Amino acid sequence: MSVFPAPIAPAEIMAVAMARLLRPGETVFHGVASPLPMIATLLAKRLYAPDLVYLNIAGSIDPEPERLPVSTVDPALLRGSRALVTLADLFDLSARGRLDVAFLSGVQIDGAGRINMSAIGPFARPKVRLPGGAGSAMLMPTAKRVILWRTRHDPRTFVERLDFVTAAGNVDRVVTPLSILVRQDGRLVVESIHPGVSPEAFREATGFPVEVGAATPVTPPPTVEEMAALREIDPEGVVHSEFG
Amino acid sequence: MSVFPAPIAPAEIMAVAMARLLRPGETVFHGVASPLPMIATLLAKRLYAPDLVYLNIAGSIDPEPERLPVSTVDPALLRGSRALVTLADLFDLSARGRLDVAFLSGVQIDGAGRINMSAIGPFARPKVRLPGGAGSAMLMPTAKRVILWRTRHDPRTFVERLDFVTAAGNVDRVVTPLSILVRQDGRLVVESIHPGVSPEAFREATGFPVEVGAATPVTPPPTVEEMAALREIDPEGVVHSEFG
Amino acid sequence: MHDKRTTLTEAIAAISNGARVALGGNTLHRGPGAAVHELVRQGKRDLEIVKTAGAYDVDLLCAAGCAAAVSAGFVGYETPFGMAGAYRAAVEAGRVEAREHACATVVAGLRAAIQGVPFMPVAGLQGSDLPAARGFQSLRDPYSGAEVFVVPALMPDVAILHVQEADAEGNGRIIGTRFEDVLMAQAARRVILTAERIVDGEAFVAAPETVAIPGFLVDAVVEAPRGAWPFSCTPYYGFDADYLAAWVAVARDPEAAREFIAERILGAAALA
Amino acid sequence: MHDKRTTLTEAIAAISNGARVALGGNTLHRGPGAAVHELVRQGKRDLEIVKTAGAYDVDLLCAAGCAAAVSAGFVGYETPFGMAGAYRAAVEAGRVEAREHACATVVAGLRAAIQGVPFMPVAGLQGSDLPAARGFQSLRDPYSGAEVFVVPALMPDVAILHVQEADAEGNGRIIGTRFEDVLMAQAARRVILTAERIVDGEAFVAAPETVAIPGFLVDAVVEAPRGAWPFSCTPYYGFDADYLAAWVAVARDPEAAREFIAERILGAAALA
Repeated sequence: MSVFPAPIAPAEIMAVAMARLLRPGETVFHGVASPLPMIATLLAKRLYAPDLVYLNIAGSIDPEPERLPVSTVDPALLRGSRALVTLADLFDLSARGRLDVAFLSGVQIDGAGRINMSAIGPFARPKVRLPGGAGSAMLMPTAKRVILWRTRHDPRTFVERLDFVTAAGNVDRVVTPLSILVRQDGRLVVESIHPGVSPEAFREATGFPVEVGAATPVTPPPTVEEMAALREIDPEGVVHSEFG
Repeated sequence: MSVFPAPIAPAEIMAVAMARLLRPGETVFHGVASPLPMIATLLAKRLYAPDLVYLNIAGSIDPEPERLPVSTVDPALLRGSRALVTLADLFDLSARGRLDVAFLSGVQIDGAGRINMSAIGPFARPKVRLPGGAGSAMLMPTAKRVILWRTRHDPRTFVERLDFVTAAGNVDRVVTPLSILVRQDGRLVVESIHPGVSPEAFREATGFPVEVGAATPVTPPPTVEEMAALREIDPEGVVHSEFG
Repeated sequence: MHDKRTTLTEAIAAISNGARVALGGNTLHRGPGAAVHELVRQGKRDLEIVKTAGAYDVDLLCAAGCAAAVSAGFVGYETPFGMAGAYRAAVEAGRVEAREHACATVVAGLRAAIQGVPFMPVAGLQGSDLPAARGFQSLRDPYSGAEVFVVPALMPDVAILHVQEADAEGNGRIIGTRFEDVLMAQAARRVILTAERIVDGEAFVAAPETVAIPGFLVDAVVEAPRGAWPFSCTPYYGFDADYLAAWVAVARDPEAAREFIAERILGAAALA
Repeated sequence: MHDKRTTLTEAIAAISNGARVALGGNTLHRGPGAAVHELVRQGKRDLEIVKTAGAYDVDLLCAAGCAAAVSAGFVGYETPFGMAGAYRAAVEAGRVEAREHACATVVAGLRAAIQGVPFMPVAGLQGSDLPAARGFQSLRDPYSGAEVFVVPALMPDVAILHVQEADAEGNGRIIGTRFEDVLMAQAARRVILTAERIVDGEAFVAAPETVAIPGFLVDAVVEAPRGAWPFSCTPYYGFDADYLAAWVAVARDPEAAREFIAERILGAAALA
């Protein structure tokens, strides 16, 4: 596998990193506003885990979309699905311990991998009312593995203390434009930083203490094969939409 | 309306009596092993309550069966239905107070209109294991009105004391080959006895005390119109199958 | 069954101020757009909106002063348009109460209403501040002793759902994903169906499995071609990205949002 | 997804003695007849059978000594054939435990299993001796103070369902009423689908709404033409009244029932 020549966009390195986290045979779900998980799951299914079961809030199972939508609830995601599921079915699946991976995000993420999607400031009368956690409060404790992704990596996102804990639970990895974090013994630690990210820049961008230095592994950059598959799945560059 | 000339079979007088109990606009359900409720509901819909909503365990809504099945779960009961419901949907409908009438039966029925469909003798080691109450324990307290029917009217059926209370609840009427009983202040009393039934015969056939005498009303016999409609709905005489 | 067809005006007129209103669809898709506009036109007040994931519908009802509370798991436009500005502004100003749910607790509350029980146990929620913030209680399982959260029944006064096809009796066929529409139809006291087209119900007899909403649950049926707009309605049209972008651009500013509503939604009626 | 097709023998061989087995269909209709016969042929023991309303399936498994317990709301043949003689005899002799449910409590127990919660509240049951006899507890609603019965989760080890069409990946299409089949498929740890015919799953893509059982819930798919027999399978065949009458005539008598099973079900295998 040869390394794809630069430049590689942050969205691309994130999508590839997220795809690599998925394993053969896993059942994987994403919800609303989730272009990166959509693309990562399609990519993993193409390259690493053809028998992965891909479920989504649009209600499809293993779809083969003709074009990728920017809205991940879009009926475009139904194409090729042989059966339909509702959101209730998906929550139930997770509740009974049968969902392997849920992709979730947070406007704030703390050092324990907990998320805030509810409010900045007091919940009852917030300074900023956020969209809400969607299914996360229920999915994070029940899915076997939660992969968080967030396209912004700065001290306002990765915070020492959440204004509100929308959800907490089985977070396994956090993928950002700078790094992959892994949760060990209940705390997020650096698994790797992406090529070109300095330990100093990473530390400054992270609002909670993290150990990072010269010995910190670098995320293996996307291979030629991975980038070819990514661009075949997503010729219109929906992967970049979260960085809009 | 002219009276239909005798002989009229017990099943026919029961079916007509049951049909007359249904009112315009009501939502009506019957379950398994219920030929008489099936026929009564179709008859009521034809004659008295065209806008009645007819639901059944076969899963249909306002079916127009080509032929009447003896099994009331039979797919023959689906014909003409524009949507399907499951048993769970029907229980839910009753649970939230939206089911007007449920037709139920009991192997034993006591003076309070409670039923036993579970066991003769001790529940754990019965002398006779009965089929079980199906939905009755849930439907009897939740349906607005329960109409019991039973093709046998004898002291072993209408008992002072049930061996086991399978279900209790909103019983309104009980229709038998001898009479129509109505529940008033929690007790079954005679509303009418069928033509040709003597007060003495009725009293002997009933295992709990009932007031019946010369002043007891007689069930108005089926009219020519009712019998014509009944025989049109049920040309093969499925109405008699419970008396087999 | 009888003919339940009526006009959108009459169907919406039957909704009282203060009603708990469940809206079908999800984010940008198959929401009852025309009916939401009619709620605005009729100047409804103090509504509680119920939805798992809302977008323009919730946002607009907040901007127009129709909503007093929003019981939802997520309110936002997804990636293309970002946050729901009017909802944000209204909650931050204290004009609207954000009754935040996990989407799964909306489902659980609807299920309790459907099943005629006062509460519904729900897995998860451990470690979240939501139960405390929303007053969700827990109970001890009498069989295992385990603690489980229970959500109170959430019974909408009315559910407004947009479907692709309906007959005059209210049988509704949904093409594609049903979202929470079926749950809402079962849970609500009254159901209003808007439909791309009214069809002869005999067409449903051949494939009753495809009819998502049985007519006996429905109170009013309205023929509303393009009735999901600006939401998508597969396979007929996608969401209206230009219109939504124009709305999102003004939604955060109450004054600008009011002007947008007066011009583009109240239209001629407002000028009269 | 991978090809899940297998033989009936292999699919049933994976079921352990003592398993809790949910059977699809209802009374005389769309039960998994061929799979039930295979359970008998393989001499399974100590099964707990789960069904809302059972008939020949429950009756036969009691006669053959496969069942130790029956969790059902109703066991009988409906009007044409009356009581379930072998079930009666087995319960009355103490060989089988009748874990009587209201059909609605079977549904509630399956729902709890589906939703990953230990119990499910259920309306009704007031005044019935069933909660005491079955140990169903009640809880106080923390919101209103009302008492409500709660049923423990009922998770089948395996659900065996007969459908009209399935693809190799286990997507199953049910024509007509779905009964409790979908609930069972969701609640069970494993799902075995027998199908009148295996079809190319591409055929489901055009109308995924008609696919009742999504393949990812299914572990094994078996092509079994007339696989519901002697139950009905609409629109292909009705229940076999002659066969059922012959069975019912002997079912009450353990010895006669054993002979019937040896002759008509074990057949050549028994003679070998």
